Order: sequence, then structure tokens, then C-alpha cells
Amino acid sequence: MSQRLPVKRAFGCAPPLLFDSGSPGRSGFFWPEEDAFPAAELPAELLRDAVEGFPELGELEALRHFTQLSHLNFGIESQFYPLGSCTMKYNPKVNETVARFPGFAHIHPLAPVPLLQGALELLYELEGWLAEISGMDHVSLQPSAGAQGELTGLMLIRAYLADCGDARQKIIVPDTAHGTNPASSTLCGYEVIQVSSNEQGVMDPATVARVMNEEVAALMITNPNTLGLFEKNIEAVAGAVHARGGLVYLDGANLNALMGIAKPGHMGVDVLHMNLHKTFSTPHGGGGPGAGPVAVKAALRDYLPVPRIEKQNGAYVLSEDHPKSVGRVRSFLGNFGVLVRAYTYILSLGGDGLAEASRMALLNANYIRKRLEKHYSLAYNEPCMHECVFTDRAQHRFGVTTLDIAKRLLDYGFHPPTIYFPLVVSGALMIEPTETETPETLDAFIDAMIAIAREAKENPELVKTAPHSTPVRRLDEARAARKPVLRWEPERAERDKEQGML
Amino acid sequence: MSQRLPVKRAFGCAPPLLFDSGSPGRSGFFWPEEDAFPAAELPAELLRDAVEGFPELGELEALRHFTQLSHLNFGIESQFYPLGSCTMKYNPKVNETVARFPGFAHIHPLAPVPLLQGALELLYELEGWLAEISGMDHVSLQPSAGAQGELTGLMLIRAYLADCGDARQKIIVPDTAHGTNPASSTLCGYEVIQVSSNEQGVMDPATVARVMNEEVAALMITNPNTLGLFEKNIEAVAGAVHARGGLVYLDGANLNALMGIAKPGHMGVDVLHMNLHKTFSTPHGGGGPGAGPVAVKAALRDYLPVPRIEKQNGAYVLSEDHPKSVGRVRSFLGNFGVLVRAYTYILSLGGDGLAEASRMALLNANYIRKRLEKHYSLAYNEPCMHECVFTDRAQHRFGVTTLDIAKRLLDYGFHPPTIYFPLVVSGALMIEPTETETPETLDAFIDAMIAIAREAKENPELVKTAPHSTPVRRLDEARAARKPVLRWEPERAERDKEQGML
Amino acid sequence: MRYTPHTLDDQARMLRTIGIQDIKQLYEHVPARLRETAGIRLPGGLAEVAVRRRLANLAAKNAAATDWSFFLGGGIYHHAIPSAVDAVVSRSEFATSYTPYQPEVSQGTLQALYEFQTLVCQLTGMEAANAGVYDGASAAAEAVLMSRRIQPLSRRQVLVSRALHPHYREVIRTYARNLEDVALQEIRFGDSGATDLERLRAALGPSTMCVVLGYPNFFGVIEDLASAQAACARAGAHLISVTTEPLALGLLKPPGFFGAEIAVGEGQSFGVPMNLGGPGFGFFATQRRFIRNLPGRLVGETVDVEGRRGFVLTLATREQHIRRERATSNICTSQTLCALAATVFLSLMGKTGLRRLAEINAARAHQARARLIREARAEAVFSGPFFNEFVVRVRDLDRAIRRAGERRIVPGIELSRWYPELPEALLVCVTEMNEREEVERLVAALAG
Amino acid sequence: MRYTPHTLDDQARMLRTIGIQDIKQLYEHVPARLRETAGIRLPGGLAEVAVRRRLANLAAKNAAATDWSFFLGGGIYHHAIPSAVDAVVSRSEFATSYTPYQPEVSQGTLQALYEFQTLVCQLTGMEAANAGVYDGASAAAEAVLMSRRIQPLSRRQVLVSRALHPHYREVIRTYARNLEDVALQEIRFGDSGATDLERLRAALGPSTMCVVLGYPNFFGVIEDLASAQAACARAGAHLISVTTEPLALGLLKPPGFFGAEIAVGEGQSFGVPMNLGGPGFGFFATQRRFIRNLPGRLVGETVDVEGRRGFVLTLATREQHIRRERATSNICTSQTLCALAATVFLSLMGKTGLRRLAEINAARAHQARARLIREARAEAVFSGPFFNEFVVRVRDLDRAIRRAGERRIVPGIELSRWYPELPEALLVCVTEMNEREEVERLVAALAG
Ligand SMILES: Cc1ncc(COP(=O)(O)O)c(C=O)c1O
Ligand SMILES: Cc1ncc(COP(=O)(O)O)c(C=O)c1O
Repeated sequence: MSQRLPVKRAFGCAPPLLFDSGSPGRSGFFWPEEDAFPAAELPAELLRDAVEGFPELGELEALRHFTQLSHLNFGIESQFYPLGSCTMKYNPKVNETVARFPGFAHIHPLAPVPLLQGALELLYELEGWLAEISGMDHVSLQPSAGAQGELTGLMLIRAYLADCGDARQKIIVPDTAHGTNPASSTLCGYEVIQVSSNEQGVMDPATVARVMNEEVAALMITNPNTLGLFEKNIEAVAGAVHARGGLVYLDGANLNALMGIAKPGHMGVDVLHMNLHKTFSTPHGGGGPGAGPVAVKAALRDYLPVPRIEKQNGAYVLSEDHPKSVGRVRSFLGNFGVLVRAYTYILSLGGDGLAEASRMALLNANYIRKRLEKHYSLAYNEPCMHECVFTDRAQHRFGVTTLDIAKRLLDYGFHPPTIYFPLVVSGALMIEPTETETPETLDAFIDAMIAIAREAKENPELVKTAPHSTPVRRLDEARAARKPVLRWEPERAERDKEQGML
Repeated sequence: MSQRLPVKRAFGCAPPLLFDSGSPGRSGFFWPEEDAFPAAELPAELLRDAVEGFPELGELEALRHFTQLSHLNFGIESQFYPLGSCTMKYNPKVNETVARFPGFAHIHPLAPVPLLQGALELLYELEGWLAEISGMDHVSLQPSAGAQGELTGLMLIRAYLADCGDARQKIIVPDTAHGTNPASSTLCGYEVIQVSSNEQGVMDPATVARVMNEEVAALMITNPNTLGLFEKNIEAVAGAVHARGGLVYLDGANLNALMGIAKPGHMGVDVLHMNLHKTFSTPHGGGGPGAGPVAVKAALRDYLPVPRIEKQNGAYVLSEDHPKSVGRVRSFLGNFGVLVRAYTYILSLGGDGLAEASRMALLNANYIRKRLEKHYSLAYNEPCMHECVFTDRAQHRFGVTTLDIAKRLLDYGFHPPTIYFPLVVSGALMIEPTETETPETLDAFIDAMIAIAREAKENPELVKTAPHSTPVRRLDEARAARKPVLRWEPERAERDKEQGML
Repeated sequence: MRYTPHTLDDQARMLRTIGIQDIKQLYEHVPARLRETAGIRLPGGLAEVAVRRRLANLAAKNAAATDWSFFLGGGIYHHAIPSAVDAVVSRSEFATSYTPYQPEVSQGTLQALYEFQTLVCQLTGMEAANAGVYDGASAAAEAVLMSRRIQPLSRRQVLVSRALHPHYREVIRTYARNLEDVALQEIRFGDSGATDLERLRAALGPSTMCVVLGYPNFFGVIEDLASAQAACARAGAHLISVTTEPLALGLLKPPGFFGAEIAVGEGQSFGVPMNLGGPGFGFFATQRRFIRNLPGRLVGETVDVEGRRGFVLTLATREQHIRRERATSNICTSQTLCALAATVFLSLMGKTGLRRLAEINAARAHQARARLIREARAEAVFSGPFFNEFVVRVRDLDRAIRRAGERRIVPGIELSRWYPELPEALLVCVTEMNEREEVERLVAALAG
Repeated sequence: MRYTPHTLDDQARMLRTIGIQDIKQLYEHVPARLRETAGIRLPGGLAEVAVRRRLANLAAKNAAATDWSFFLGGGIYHHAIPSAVDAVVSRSEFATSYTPYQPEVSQGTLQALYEFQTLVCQLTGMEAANAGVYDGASAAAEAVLMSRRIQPLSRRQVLVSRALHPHYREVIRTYARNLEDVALQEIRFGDSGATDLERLRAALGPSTMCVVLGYPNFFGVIEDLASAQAACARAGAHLISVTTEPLALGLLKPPGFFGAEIAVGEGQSFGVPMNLGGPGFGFFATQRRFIRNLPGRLVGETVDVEGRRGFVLTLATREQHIRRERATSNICTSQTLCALAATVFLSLMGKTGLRRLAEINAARAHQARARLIREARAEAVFSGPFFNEFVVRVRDLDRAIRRAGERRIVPGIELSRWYPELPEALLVCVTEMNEREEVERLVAALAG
């Protein structure tokens, strides 16, 4: 039982839940002025009793709770975080400073437009910049994240084709695609045709041509794809799709590999989305907020979501009246706070800086690929772009899997790569260093990976039982899913105490 | 040798020194605009070469360095920090917000006074508030910290007596006084007479009367004293000093025990200083900045340092023309940024809130005193104020000392009390919980102390070898002092690497 | 360069290791035609001070609540945010981490989200909640989609209150549009400003999938969820309660109390700045029996190999990265940091504080409405009970708004753009941020 | 109450444990007379929003460099502060910790201070530095006291340059005043604006303890430390170099290069906001042979029981808490967080960045001076070389300053208040924060 008692340590102990802390009647809320105020007469039957089990903490108590929680997290500013497909680059501090200017943080979306000219100017300019960077014609900043960008993009493809009197039912999605691609297709009422990539890990024009027909609305392609490989046949592939009246959707989540190197708009792409919380340095926040603008070619402009920002003799206006538009995809004007950060990032780097960023992202990824290829087997022996994918093939014979390698990396103070994705690679280890990491950091990470490869051979048990130095060790995910416990409840708290789990 | 290798852990590893990081030519500085600018013609012989060995890091690299360092520190928002005599209360976040308003952070002390009216109004009001709280007549906010407040106070006593044609040479200081008291006395050109406190741990009027004579300029007394005891005879003591023409200086570092309970100004005190970084919640910053305002009775007003803030028909002015003043004790107007925080704190609590703070500080200290008295022996069996002092007497027979107890507390995630101070108590453990801690936190701390008392009996080795869970274990302080290494040097870095120390 | 640490020597060394001379070789397999036209025509980068100047100038062209009196609500609310909230969310361990795929080094985010899910349940009176979605509007749309996953094919009629936030209605329409089988129908509101329950009962039938009501609705009016739920239950339809001002749930009986199947809303009011309307977050709660139909992330409790409690993302089999085209939703990156802000905010308010804050809002709003009617010749438009928002008719509204603007007051939101049937109607919101003397000035401005 | 978490039940429970009924019993041993008169006559506390409003109003009554063009130096400088600096110093692990008495849980602060000490040595060209003192002025005074600890009793004459910052001279006087044996003598400056070396040589003698010079001095002029040091060496006096603008040391030969015994200064320029002049920090460096005479905290390297490197406060036997009345100084709480800010700032600038920043300052200042003389009929006052500050004579200065004020420009510091011998003299400072177009406007304003 003793091992069930909370670990005693100087640093890094998990605090009890908010609901198991505090004391009845305690509160961090302090509002003496108001006491005189006459209460509103609301019918008693509308009113609830006090919220059962709600937290009752003081200000320091609450702050300490969350500060202690923060110490249980890895973050980019404390650890190297080479999570593939997530572009965990440095999130510049100046972005945080400007996003907190009262003139951005405390403005209301339904205030009269003349009172929001600075915000609209920023958004208008950002749309233009993203169009220039991606080689597209028009941009909408509405979508809240990449997946919503995908949905929006597919919706406008659907609307466009419908207008052309050419309703179609299917979307072609490569087997290497991110899960959001097929999920968005379904959400948009489409049926998904999965096609597999060729032995070089990319789309084969012939294969696409074979499945392409008049039922297919579009191909969703990711470039570079999730293997970190440039879809070198993309123009031919796009040709095959266009030939049968389909459109080409590009998942631009990996745009960090392309700035100044190749513009999606020149590859035959009709619609794409970008992840500002990847390529454009806005923080991931442990799972958002992000922003997933959609960009289109001129032909699809009228279908972009409303509202749209327009400039009319010097002033910026919001226009809602676009009969062909797919409509509104979220409330108000998108994740403005995120857009301010992305704007600041582009302003800071400039065109050359963005190109440099992509070049260095490629340099870092290829450096890791090169130094590790003798120790881990590559999924594909092709030149990589901004990320490289390895497998656990070489470690398998020692009974060591990708999961074990990932967990062991934690003991070395590194966040693991993305694992078991893309699905086409068994035991994938998808490493995306990004351009903001130094070669010394890459070397330290590589050395750790090499050390783990050695441990896998010499002491597999050590790796299979990792991590050994984290606040909690490997967690029983099956148990969590079998009988889901998704919230605190008074009874449970009691039971856990008895079992000494907290 | 292996144990000399850096600990591998997921969290809490010390980064290499700035000087052992980075890469030649790297920099976080980016200033493209300027490239056109014509350089200044400065005589070449005035110019230095590049600063040898200076850091060369990128922005993320530097940020990660300091973020990792921060994870090696205890702080009030992560741990309970009952450091006696230091008043480690919650440092409110709103103080930090307002201190960063551009109208406070980015104002220049030599700007014309009409451009600084808001700042002067704040300072003027704060002086009045501190006078009201302490029961004194006038306040100067100049001193940078408590010790400089002491020096300033003693200087004005010296100047005052000199004007009275009564130059004196000595200061009486109790044996329980903080080290800054005698040190400030010497710095002010005085000789120190140390007097011992009585068996109840307080000053005895008779003792003071005995050493008091016409050579003595003043008595420096701390109330409550560093034993956490109220100097209940302070009026009689002051009387004895005044009777022989001396003045009474009060070290107000422990004012957190007195607000709304007793005003130093009513105890016969002529001069005192306050530690705004204790009683008034400004952060300690790992050793400053603080602020140590001095307060005086009317008779000493003319001796206060310059500049002084005055209100002349509605406007605030800085007046320097005070011939009797001790002069200027530091540049400009004191630690303004700290004073803004203290002002904000007083405004937030109000008079009643301050009194409540002192009451709760007493409640917390006495609660700990009561619950621990059966497990640790008290230095004095007297009712305590805001802190209580224990000794290691009861643990001594197991060979466990105050130092061991302190280090073992670290393994329980608590910052230790102040140890081995005051000097009159052998193996002192001086515990000041402050009012911002919850009873649950106190209970957890007390339980840890009790557990350690048990460990001292049952497993003394465990305690004597603590801490066991900190990033570094007990450090060799003797070695540090024997051959002081106070800075990085290229050669040493090499040597250490060989010895595997980093 | 700005954030890339590579010196020329670094680059040379790395290229040597890779075994090439020129970095261009890394992408020479990219078709030349693409490479040649890839140049980005944007100005060069700027130093941090220049960047800050540029952004400060843009910010200065907006009217911020710090120098203006806003009586604006309509889905985004100006509430007090304790400094402690930003102190937490700006900690890089929270702000810069990714979705917690590696639980052993993400317990901070995971425990906070578990606490968030619990808080949402407590506020809504529901049994289960997810870790948040994009915003209130997409939460409403996702709720309709979730109902569709649960209800039989025979039920595809969705009844949406016309008193639901216009943006929310539009987003539901946008999402539903691609699903040929879903039919939306709007239900009018009555004189009270609440949804007309007669019309609702009439519209409800065996093909009704769900009913979507605002609680409070867009007019600030508190809907009669008890009757609505009774009607839905009789017809076998789901009741979806949508809240744009979650602070109301500190005071009002929660949707769960009435038996709503799904309760969603926008959480911005809880510690998130207005930010021109984003980012905030959508909250999403339901009954235990439906948890496998929930969209978005779910955090669950479990134990580690040593029996210590820990938290993990769970029921991932609902999600796109496992289920792909069969996922319950496509959501991946959500709004976690905003959900964290709300968790910090709510733990600072606490049981008594949240209630008190809600009371202060209601008190000020009710007082303001009375005074506008009494002293500014404004007319009441609706008779229903309200929380901190209400609708009044102001004669010559445009001039009144202009007058107020000259005094740096935005008196409210004009409704006619969405509701031609409500000319000269103004939606006024009063919160704890509107000082007593601001209300004086509002009354004076509208009185003219 | 505001920050005290105790509920009434908490208090009751605690009182029971203590064994009393009423909290008053805890201080009933305090004389009744004192207790009865202890009431604090201040208004009640305010909610956070009200507090912020009050402070925002006060801040609005000051002219901030964010909306004004300041050409103000004179010991406090307006320099760019990267956002990353505040991100670090606002982390509670740094901001709320105490002086690192428990090294095992303070390695963050200790290593940073060790790095700080190294940076100060590198910048000043000295062998050892402490962890900082209150400010530049008290650093200068402490330097004189340190010289006094080292020099024989026969040497108590202190020669202070009149071109040293007036506040610094005053603080030296204040500190010296209490030590009857120290005699201060002022050395005039010459036409170059530098200390008159002839007069200095004449004043130096067998009783001279030390010479205190500004480098650059208050007029921005770069003193000839080589000659000064030679003269001091000949006379056996210590040379104390005092720098108010440390950025100059990124470009100029450091005091250590010339053999100064002590080099001190104000560090605010390095990442610390102006804050009306405080808090900043004083830096303090000397030669290795003198380390046991240093005031203030010192951090040293050592190893733990496992041989791992760690850092501790060391040579504490110099300090008040051990040595009491025999301590080298009384300093306890210093300015650590500001020293940390400087450490972060300098590691962001780095070797090349600091140099470049210094060059930019010099270039802008030299250009501005030339233009003021050419285009605004300002007269050069001194001929000596300068860094980013210089003195010009402006006819009808008061009117010129008023004119500038109307354009939100503060053109500089009037010197006559400290130097009657310099009528209509203006000390102008130009940094990287003064845009080219600001200089235009300055020239126009002064030209009238
Ligand atoms: C290739 C790819 N596509 C789409 C997405 C979805 O983007 P978001 O998480 O912003 O919805 C991701 C994010 O992980 C991705 O890596
Ligand atoms: C009783 C007492 N007096 C004086 C001081 C000195 O104050 P400061 O550290 O601000 O110089 C302290 C600080 O520890 C103290 O506790």
C-alpha cells in the first residue's frame, strides 16, 4: 500500500484536486463596494441553490495549485519538443506582449466598425500576407483551427460544385493523411476514398487517376506529407483530379517546410488551410486556441465564409452580404488573439526571415535524419523536408517498441516525437525539430536516442519500464477507457482516499 | 565517477552555464533597420575589443536556460515558505499588473515635475498611510531596503543630536537584534553596546538603564523581537533611554505583527524603518529589490533625507532645500516600482484589512507553536506574536541538528524556517507562517515536522543525509569559502568538464 | 536571423554531416518551376521595438473597454479578470505545450482539464462534459450533430429558437447544410422575449430530432426550460440548452436541473478577455449515457503502474486520429488555454464568489433598465425575466447612439440588423465593470 | 478578507486548538493603552478592478516614454527591453523567493547570480564582482568605504570629480559624513568636460585614499582613465571608476583595462524599466586580492556530497548576519531581481548584440549633436569624446524646453540646477529608442 501514498519530493508533486482543497465559505473573490447595492428581483423559482461541490479556495491557494500543476508539464521553453506534424517552434514573447495591449484584448466584436479600424486593418493585411506566402488569391481568417479550416474548405468546394450543377459525393484521401482529413470529409457529408501512397511514400498520379471520377469532388493532399516527404508529383496528381472536374485541397499544416521554397498556389491547389499555431508561431496552449485560415483561388472567392473584411475608400468594413458564401463557420471574427500573434510573427521575420525559417527547418530535420539513420531504421529512404520518420524495426527484436522509446526519452528530459503516426508506418517515430532549435540541442537529443538504442540492446527492461523519473509513471489508459471517470464526485474522492490513491 | 555525471531526469536538471552554451556569432539581438546608419567617429584607442567570453545564445536558447533555472527554485507560489523574520506572505498579482503600467514603468526621474504628478501623488499619499499605520509623524520613502533604512535612521539621530550640541558615540543593541542593526551602527560611525535580553526573551528596563548613559545616542530595539515576542516593557525601556537624553530606534521589520494591534509611534519610539518587502507584500525577488522607508516623530522631521515631496497649492513638488537634512541616501526617489506595489497592497486591504492581516498572522503562528510544542522544544515559553522559535534540543540526543531538520523539510516540499537565528538561541528554528496561509497548509507543514521528529528518533541517518530529492544535495560551503570561485573562467570550464562535474 | 539560431559555421558543420555543400540541395527534388517562383514579396523583418510600435499604433485605432464605457454583450462580455488568471495562463508550461499526448509529462494540463470538466458539469447541472470546443456557436452546431448521432434516422427535424444568438443560428445552418437529411425550422419568440412555447409545441412531432434554445437567450431573457423540456420529452426530442453568458448559471437553475439532454455555451465570460470575440471556448455537457457520442477531447482518471492517480486523454476511439472518417467529430486542436483560464477564474471566484458576482450583474442590469425607462424615455420591449442583458426601444436610436459615442459610450447593440421586426431596439448589457456613474452617463446620453 | 484565507470556522477550530476563545487573547499581553489607540484610520479595502482603476488614473497623470519623446539620461536610460526579460523575471520562482539561504532549493537564483557576477567582470574588465548593491550611487559610496577598509589610516582623503553624477557625489558625502576621518575634496572639470587632470595630479598626495571618476561622466564625456590611473598609482591612491550608463562598456575599454582598483555603476540600462529611477541595481567589481573586502552578497561555486557542481552564498564572514558590527557592510536585501533582469538582457544581446547596440547609441547621439549644432543653433559646450550623452548650450533654454513640451518632447536635462557655472546647458541623451524622426522633431523644436 505504501507505494500508493503520494510521492514525497522537494519538487514536482501533484496537488490535490480543487474540489478536495479549500474550506467551506472561502473565496478569492473580494468586492466590498457592492454591499449597498439593491438586489435584482428575480422570481425565486428561477434561482438555483449554491453550486454543489464548487471550489472554495483563497487566491494564493488557487495560484499555488496551478503553479504546482504547471511544474508537471513539459513546454517548449523548458524542453526540446520535437513532436512531428506539430511544428513546436519557439513562440516569441513579443507576440504575447502585443496581444495583451488593451486595444486588442479589450475590444468588442459588436462595437461599431469605426471603433475597430485598427483590428480590421490588421486582419486585412494578414489576409494579404498569407495569400502571398501561400501563392493563393484570397484568404478567410475565420476558422478556429486546422480541422475547422478543412471543413470550411470542403464546404466551399461543395458549394462551388453545386453551383456548377455538379454535385459530387466523394473525397480522395491518401492513407498518410492526418485523421482530421477523413473526419472533416464525413462532417461535410462526403464519402471517403482512401488511396495508398507509393513505395516512395508519395501519391502516384496513376493511382489517383485510377480512382478519380465524376463522383469525386476533391482530393485532399498534404504537402509535404506526414512522412515529411515532398509530394513531388503533386502537379501531375492535381492534373489528374482537375481532368475529371475535381478540385484539389491542400492540407497546409506542414507549410513550415515550404516558405520561400515552393508555393502551394503554384502546385495546382484550389483550396488550402494553414495552421497559424504551427507555421506562424502562435502557442499551442496545451491544445489550442489555434487558427486555421482557408485560402482559395479566385474562382472560389465568392464561397468564402462571412463576414469578409473589405476596404472601401480608406475605411475597413465587414460585409455579410455574399449570397454564394458557405455562411458563417463560427461566432464573430475568428480567433483574433491568435491572429494578432501570427501577424506579429510575420512582421518580425519579414519575407526573407520566413524563407530562412523554412530552410533551417529542413536543415535541422535532415541533420537528425542523417545522424540517426544508422541507429534507427527510416520509414522511407527519401530526402526529407521539415520532419523525418523512423520506425522501431531495429529495436523490435529486443522487444522494445516505439512507445518504450518515447517513454524512455522522457527520462532524458526530451519530449518524444509523434508516435504511431502516420498509420502506414508501423511503429512510426515522427521527428520535427523546427528551425528554432540549435544544433547543440539536436545533438543532445540525438545522443539520447542513440543511448536508448544501446539500452534497448543491453538493458531492454530499463526501456520497457520507462519513464522512471516522471511525477507519474506509465498510466493505465485501458482502465481509463473501460470505466470512464470524467469528473470529480464527492463519493469517489472518499473512496480514493481510502485506497490511498491521492 | 558515474555519479558525477549530470543527473538524468525528466524535470529539474540544471542547465550548463551561459558561458558554456551557445555558439560563436549567435545572438538574440536583431536590429535590421539600423544597417544604413553612419557610425560615430570615436577615437579608436578608446574602444575595446569584443567582450571576451561573453554569452552567444539565441532567444529561445536563453529563455530555456532561465526557465530551467527557475525550476530549481522554491517560491511562495509553489511552496509554503515559513522563513522566520522574512514575512514571506503572498505577493499579490495585481501589484505586478499595475507596477507595469507604462505610466509607472516608463517614466524618468529627471523629467519636469509637472510631468510626474501622478507618481508624486502616489508617493505623498503612501507616506501619509505609512505614518498612520505606524503612529509616526513623517515618513521618507528613500531607503532602498531595511538596512539602508536603519542607516538613514541612525544618521538622522546623529545629525539631530549634533544639532543639540550633544554628540554621542554609542548605540545599545540587544543580543537578539538582526545583524543589520549592529552593522548599520558601525557604518554610521557608532560603537555598539550589546545588551542581553532577560529570561523571558525581552529587554529589561533595569538592564537598559544600567548601560544607558550620556555617551549613548540611541537604543535599537525590534518589536516584536526576533524571538517573535512582544517587547512588553518597551515603554519603560524607552523611558530609561529618554531619561538620559537618548533616542529610541525601532526596527520595524516585524510590523506585520502589529497593524491595528499597537502603533510603534505610541511606544516611545522616535525613529523607525519598515520593510515594505515584508509587511506590505512586495516580492523578495530572490534578494531584493525592497524598500525600507524611515518614519520619525515631528522633532526629527528636518533631518529626513532629501528630496522630500511636498504639496504646494494643489501641485506636488520635490524640495531639496533642507539644510538640516542628512542629505541624499541614494539616487533619485527610492525604489519607486516597489513603492507602487506597497501602495496597491494598502489600497486593496484598507485599514481593516491590514488589521485583519496582523491578527491572522498571530493566529497562524500561535497555531503552529501550539501543535509543535510537544514535538520540538520552544526557545521561550512565552506567548508569541507573528512567529515562533523552536530549538533542536529534543533532537540533539539522536545527533540530529537544526540544519538536518531544515534539509529534511525540503524532501517534504516545504521551505525550512530561518535557522540558527536569533543567535541567542542555540539551534534556533524560527517559523513565520504569515497570514496568507491556510490552516490546511499549516497542518501539512506541522505533520511533516512531526514526521521528521519521529524520523530523527527512528532513522536519524535519513535526516542527517537529507535532502534526498533536490536537484543538488548538501553543498560543501566550506570548500566554497576556502578557495572562492566567484566567476566562470574558460580554463576552469575545461577542468570541470574533465572532472565530470557538469 | 530573428529566431533561427544557426550561425554560418553551424550551418556549414551540419551540411558537412549531412554530406552536402549547399543547403539548396536539401530541396532540389522540389520541381524547379515551383522553386523559382517561391519568393515571398514581403518587407524585411523588424526589430522588436519597431514591431511593438507598429502594433501599438494599430491598437490605438480601436476603442478599448479601458477608455470607453461599453454596454455591449450579445455573446461576448466585459467582465473583471483577476491578474492571477493571466499569471497562470502565461506560464510557458501551459501556454507552449501541445495537446497532452504524453500524459507522464502533461499532468498539469490533464488535471486542469479534468477539473474543468467537473466545473462545467457543476455549472450546467449535467453529468459529463468534454474538455471544450472552439466556441459557443460551433458547440451548438456540434450539439445538433451529436443529437443526430443518437436519434433514429426517422428524426431529423431541428427546431431552433429565433431568440437564439443569430451567429449561433447561422453556424448551425452552415454545419447542417452539408447533411442533406437535417431540416431546420425556426420557432418565433413571443412578447415576453422568450421562445413561443405554443408554437414550439405545435412544431414538435415524431420527426423532431432536437430543440435548440438560448438560456438566457439572445435578448437576455430567461427561457422556461421546464415547460420546453416537458414538451420535448413528450415528443421524444432532445432539448439542447445554449448559454452565451455562463455567469448566469451562477444564479439560475442549471439546464441539467430541467433534464436537458445537452447543455452547451460560450465560456469567454470566465477569465478570457473579449479579444474581438476570440479566442474564447465552447463548453459542452451531456448525460452520462451519451458520453460515447461526445465530440472533442475527454480527460479521464486512471492510475499509473505504481497505483498513483493520474489523468489521460480517454475514449479516443471517438476521435479523428483513431476513428478517422467514422469519428464523432473532426476536432483536434481546441481552445485548451482558454478553458484553463476559466478553470483558474472559477477557482478564484469559488462557490460564494461566483454567486455574488452573478447577483451584482443582475442587480446593476435591473437597476439600469429601470432608470433608462424612467429617466431616458426608453420603452421596455420584452416582459420576460432577464439576467444582465435586456432590450429597450429608444426613439431616434441612431442619433442617440451618436450622442453616446461622442461621450465614449457604446450604449448597446442595435437589433434591427438581425430582427427587422424590432426597429430601434437596443440590446443593453450591464456587468460589474459598469460603474454606477457610467450608468448615470448612459442614462444622460440616451435621454439626450 | 482580501488575502487571508481564514473562514470563521477555520478561526474557531484554530482557536480551539490553541486553547482560547477569542483571538484578542493572543495579544492581551500587549499593554492596553497601546491596543486601544492602535486603530488604523484608512478607508476600507477595494476590489481589484477598483484598485486598477485608481492606479490607472495615477499613471495617466505621468508622462510615459511610450507617448513622449524623451532625450533624458543623467543616470537613468530609456532602452529597449525584450519581452523575454519580463517573461523570466515575472516567473514566481524568481520573483517570490527569498535571498538564497537554502542552496538546494535556490540553484536557479544562485546560478543566475554567478552568471551575473561573471558578466559584470567581463564588462568591467575586473577580476571579481559581487551580486549587486542598491544602486549606482550607493555603490560609489560603498566603493569609498571599501577603499577605506583597505588603505592605511594615514590615507583618508577622497578626491571626487565634479563631473561625477551629482546624486552620486551627494550620496558619497552622506555616507562619508558619519566617518569623521574621511575628507572629501572635489576636482573641477576642464573645457573638454573631463576631470581636470592637472588639478587631480596637484591634489593627489600621500594622504589620498582614492579618486572617484565617472566613466563616462555625468556630461557623457569619456574620462582619460589611463592618465588618471597612472597618477593614482604614482600617489598610491585607489582609482574608483563609476559608470552610470553601462551600455558604454560594450564599446569602451573597460576600467579594468586601465588598472582601476574598483569599478562600480548603475545597471538599470540592462533590461530594467526606468521606474522613476528605481529599482535598478548597483554593480560592484574589484581585483581578486580585494574580494574579502567586498560589500554585499557573493555567490561561489562548490560541489554537493555527490560531487555535482552547485552554487552557494559564500564568504559570509564578511556579512552582517555573521560579523554583525564588524561586517564589511550592512547590506542584506539587495536588488537581485533587477540583477537577474540584466543577466537575461545581456544573454539576449550577447557578444555581438551588445556591441552593436552600443554602436547604434553612439551613432545616433553623435548624429543628433551634429544636427543640433548645425540646424538648431545649439552650441557645443565640451570638446571631449562622448558615448550617447552630450551637453549643448541652447539660447533661451526655458522657452525652448516649453516649446518642445508642447510637442511632447523632453529635450534633455537642465544642468544649471547642479552647475551654476553652466547656464542654459542641456544634457541630451539619444538611445536606440529615439527614432530618426524623433530627432528631426527635437531639432525643429529647439530651432524654434
Ligand atoms: C497534417 C495535419 N493536418 C491537420 C491538422 C489539424 O489541425 P488542428 O489541430 O489545428 O485542427 C494537424 C494537426 O495536428 C496536422 O498535423
Ligand atoms: C528584523 C530585521 N531587521 C532588519 C532586516 C534587514 O532588512 P533588509 O533585508 O531589507 O535590509 C531584516 C531582514 O531580514 C530583519 O528581519
